[in-house]
Amino acid sequence: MSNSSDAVPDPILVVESVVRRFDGLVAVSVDHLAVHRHTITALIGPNGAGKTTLFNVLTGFDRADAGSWKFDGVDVSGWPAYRLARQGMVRTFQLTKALAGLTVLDNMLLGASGQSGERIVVAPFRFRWRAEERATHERALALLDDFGLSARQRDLAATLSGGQRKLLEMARALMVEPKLVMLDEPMAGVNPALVQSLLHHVQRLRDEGRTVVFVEHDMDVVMSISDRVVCMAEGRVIADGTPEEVVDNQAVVDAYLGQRHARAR
Amino acid sequence: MPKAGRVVVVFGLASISALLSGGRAHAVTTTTTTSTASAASIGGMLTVDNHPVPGVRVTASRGAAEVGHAVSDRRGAWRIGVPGPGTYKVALDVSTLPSGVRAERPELAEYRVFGSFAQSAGFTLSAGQSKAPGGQSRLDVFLNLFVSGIRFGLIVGLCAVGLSLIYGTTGLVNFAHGELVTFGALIAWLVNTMSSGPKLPLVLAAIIGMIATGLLGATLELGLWRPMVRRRSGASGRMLVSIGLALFLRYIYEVIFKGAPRSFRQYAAPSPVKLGPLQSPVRDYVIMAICLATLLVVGTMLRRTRLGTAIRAVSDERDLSSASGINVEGVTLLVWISGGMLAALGGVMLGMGSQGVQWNMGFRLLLTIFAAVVLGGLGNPYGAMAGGLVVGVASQVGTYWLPSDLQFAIALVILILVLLARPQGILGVRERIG
Amino acid sequence: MNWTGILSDGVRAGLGINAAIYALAAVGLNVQFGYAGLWNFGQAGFLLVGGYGTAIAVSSWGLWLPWAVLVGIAASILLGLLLGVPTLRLRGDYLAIVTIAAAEILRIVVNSTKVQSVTGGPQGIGGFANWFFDHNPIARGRYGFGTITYDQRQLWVTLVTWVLVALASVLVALLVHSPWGRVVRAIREDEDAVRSLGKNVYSYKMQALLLGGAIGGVAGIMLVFDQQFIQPDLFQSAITFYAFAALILGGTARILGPILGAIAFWFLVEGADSFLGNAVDHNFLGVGHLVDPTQIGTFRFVLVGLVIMLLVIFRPQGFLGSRQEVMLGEQ
Amino acid sequence: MSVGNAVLLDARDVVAGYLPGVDILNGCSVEVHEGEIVGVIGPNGAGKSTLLRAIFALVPLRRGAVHLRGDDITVRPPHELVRRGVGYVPQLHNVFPALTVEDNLRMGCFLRPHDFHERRDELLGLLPRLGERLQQRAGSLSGGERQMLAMARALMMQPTVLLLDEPSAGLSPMMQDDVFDRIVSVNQSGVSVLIVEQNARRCLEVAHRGYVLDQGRNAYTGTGAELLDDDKVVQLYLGTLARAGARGEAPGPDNA
Repeated sequence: MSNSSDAVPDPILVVESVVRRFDGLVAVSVDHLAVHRHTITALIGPNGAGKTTLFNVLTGFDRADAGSWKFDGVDVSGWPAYRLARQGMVRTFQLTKALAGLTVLDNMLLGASGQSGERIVVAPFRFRWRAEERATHERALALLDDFGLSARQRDLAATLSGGQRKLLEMARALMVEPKLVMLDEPMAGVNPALVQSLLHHVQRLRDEGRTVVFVEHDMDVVMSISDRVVCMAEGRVIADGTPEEVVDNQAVVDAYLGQRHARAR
Repeated sequence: MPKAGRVVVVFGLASISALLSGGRAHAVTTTTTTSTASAASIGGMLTVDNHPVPGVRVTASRGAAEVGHAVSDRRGAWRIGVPGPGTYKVALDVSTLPSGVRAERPELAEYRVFGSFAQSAGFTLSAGQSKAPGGQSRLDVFLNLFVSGIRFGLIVGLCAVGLSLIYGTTGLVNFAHGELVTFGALIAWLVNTMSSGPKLPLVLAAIIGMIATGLLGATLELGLWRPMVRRRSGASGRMLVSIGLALFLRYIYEVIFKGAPRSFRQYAAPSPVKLGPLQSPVRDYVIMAICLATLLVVGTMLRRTRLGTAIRAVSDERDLSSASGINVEGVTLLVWISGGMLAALGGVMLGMGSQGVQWNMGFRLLLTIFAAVVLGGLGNPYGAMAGGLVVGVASQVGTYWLPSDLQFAIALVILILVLLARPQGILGVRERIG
Repeated sequence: MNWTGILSDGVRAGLGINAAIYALAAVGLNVQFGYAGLWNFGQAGFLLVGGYGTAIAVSSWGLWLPWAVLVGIAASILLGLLLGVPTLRLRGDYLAIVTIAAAEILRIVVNSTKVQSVTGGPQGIGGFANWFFDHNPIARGRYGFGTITYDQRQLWVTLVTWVLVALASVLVALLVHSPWGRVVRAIREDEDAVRSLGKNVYSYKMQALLLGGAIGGVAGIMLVFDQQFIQPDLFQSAITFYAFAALILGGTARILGPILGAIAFWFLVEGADSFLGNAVDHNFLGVGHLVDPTQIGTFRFVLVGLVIMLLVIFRPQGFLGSRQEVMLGEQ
Repeated sequence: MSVGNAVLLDARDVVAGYLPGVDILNGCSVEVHEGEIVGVIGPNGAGKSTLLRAIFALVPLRRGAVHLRGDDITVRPPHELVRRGVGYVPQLHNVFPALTVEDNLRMGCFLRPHDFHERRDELLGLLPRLGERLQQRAGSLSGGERQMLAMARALMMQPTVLLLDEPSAGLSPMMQDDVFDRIVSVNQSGVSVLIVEQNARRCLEVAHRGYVLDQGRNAYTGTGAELLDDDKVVQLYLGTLARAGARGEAPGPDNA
């Protein structure tokens, strides 16, 4: 938390007037949103507020009907998902997408970008990519170790528990060496005992110099790790500020938190 | 633009499609087996502007020796069994051609037969001065094609609704649906014409065919699909099983009913009635009326009745339907029964047309049915009806410009084009992502 | 009953040219379906354009046969592009239906009287592979062991095809055990996850489709070489289904799966044919009264259908696959 | 609402799973007494949802038995359980999205169409918000409203016991409160409830009794309050984050 307060506002992601409609229904209509470098931003809001849709649009998994967004100074509006990921903007999914039929290690190795062995013309010639693969392997093992999964590296991802899959997904995303990590409900379906370990990893991402945006419903989690909170409702941003500012915001209480969770002033 | 009505083309079996010879001709065994049997044959279909040319004698000979001959039947079909692979001379007996019809090349001097299966040989004829019956204007030709397209489309629609309902309620892409179509027509034909049988009138025979096919559908559901679903087999596994089942049934039909097409005792060769520019036998209008009425009844039942609601609910959310007290397995069984009955009706209607009843008639129709179902949006029964009409009309009307041996290709090209423009089908709804 | 005859008929077919051609077609399908999860139900179409590409290049353009073979392979790659560009972004069912539709369209079109001058229509084209047989290094005679023998012509085309099967399998093995294979297998599991990791999923699916299609094209070329003849009826959609049957029989996503599967498939089919022929001739168990000898060819398809059904129901993983993996894929 | 002692629903030594040879439930048992709210919590993958699906016969039992008021209902199909008074609300896919709210309620009354109007009006009294949206397509409802509709649909048949699969999953704090309030009021109207929840703390707060499931077996059993106070349960299954509460005290690497 400490290093965020003195950081100069330096947006890594700037969203301008992004609109997404479904059958005439406006799912997302965000006029302006900036995510600052080296911070953890929580995205909260009721169901159907458009959080996941906004995620999908920004990461190239859905198209916008209007608007533009810049990532790290580059206009990336409408880029396909894989290019955005290569650019350093990596996401995870609400329902984990651990690749169940691959081993844990293969899941990790898959994450590394720019592998020459992934090109079909190079792939048959093992000597061309063996050294590179070894380096990737080491990096993957180190990360698995970090996330407490190294004992499971040879197992199929299908055999992991839900929480472990979330950990694997996050570790795999780090193999891409992202600048910005977008986590869609990283704690959903995770055993409470594992939540702390996950939170610790999220904080470490920021401490390593990355930027994190995450969607979350558990206000305890939101309050404990975010530097900034953005609240969406009916496709719009209704509040944007420090966690304290946002939970005190009457609109947020009305639309999302309910009276029980409003902080006593 | 071809000179419609002037150039008369007679196709080989290959005409409506080489699909006719089914999967038989898949590959050739060059190694000689100890088996002495041979199922090699040469065949074809003689038609004039889609009108059959019966009574033409065709001979096949090797060297100087004639190995077999055949006379084209009511539908213009002929088939000669030959001793085995080799080069034959296949020739039309020009003197047996109807007056005015000329063969461009009455002799195929070096026709190669390679392997033990049915093979097609084509003869191209011209009709000299005489036009196709009637002497129609271009507009008339077009209109007649359009009407026959509607008839064909309604039949495809009947078959497609069943396939679509089955897909909706069970998630199965049923490659054996064509065999249900064939089964209905074959049973009806048996009851209608078998010499030792009851020789019931076609209406009754059709009903019996439908009931029998409904029972076949029920048997398949109870004996095959339900146990597979209970063992949690996925959709892809069941799809592959349906491919195996299709082969199994289709070739059993061939064993029992042999290759040649057959026709029902009634309504086989009616004479056309002139109705303005339209020239179709009354039979065709009756077929259209029956199909349309059936589709309307099915559509209304799906909308209005409790059973229809249940079917739609199961297609929508299977587990939730059972949680609402719907007997999901019971509904699935009913869908198989009614899907089978609709397919059988389609089969009988198809069998009344010029191609007759044949062991692989349903298989030949299968891709067209698929095209209809996909066009309408997978699993949407109303879409399947609409898709059937579109495919049927397009493939018939398309022959106005293109040779009619491309008829099936037209339906499939339309399918691909529509998928490009509108992947969710004509009536499908685009799914929300995320 | 001539049991050794039946057995040797089965073995001869299992090692013969058809098994080799189907093995090749199934290796292609294994890349597409087994590893990348693409439902190509139009493998027959890839065989067709491979075969016709080669035959037409020789008969109409007078190309030297080796160049014509390249034309055939290029044609199957082109077909892959045409099918892949519109459908690979859609759900899997659509690829299945479009590929089978395309294969049928192609067969109807080459059969059409409109293009008879090029494709020969129903009569087909013959005699384009003379160069291949002129270069047969094997001296005249019969080769083999016991009752299982091939003449020099059969042996030549069969050997070449099996060598191609081996080459294709080695290539596929190298590929799937590389990072490329990892990406492709991951796509079979979940495209979105792979996309989120910066891989161009569309491009990988296309590569798998084209590679499998090219291998299918080679299978088509060997099929028409063996015949020295090409005709639309050779490319029935049944080819695709039998290649699938061979693949499942052997085990999907296994390097040796398609090869073992094709051998077993043809052993079964021809063995059963021969058994029936024998049974009819000797009136074994009264079969002679039941089966019309002209229909033995038909019975093989009844058998194939039954084998496919029983396999998928009771042993979906084939000889080599893992049951759990198959069940996982179905979830 | 008084909690009786009569056992209403009873699942004993249940073994079940999807993949051949892989059991997800390894002999776990659950009882629901008349008038009770029973919560089942446990880590992800413990088999909570599978337990509900097994009770409702959507997953075949490999061993064990399920009784309803003493009758063996182990092999009865789901639609018959509905007839006998078991209501089930799945976690996902819990409404018919293409149908209107009213038609969804009508589906809930599929077995007794004549009671539809009466039951609908009664339930709209309990869940007034749905009344404003009767003609809206269920697919366009928000998450909370959807959950309400899903419960209402299951209540149309006047079940004696309601099985709820993660009713608060993915809902905002406000909606979660709302849903749990409704569960309590449904219970007070005389319906026993069996809830499977990820949100363990919230669930145990409203439950009379709770079960902790781990790897398909019963790990702990007790009243809701007992479990909430049990240190072992808190540490293993409830997490300490909420207690640590305030920001700045966020756990560091040592206690992770």
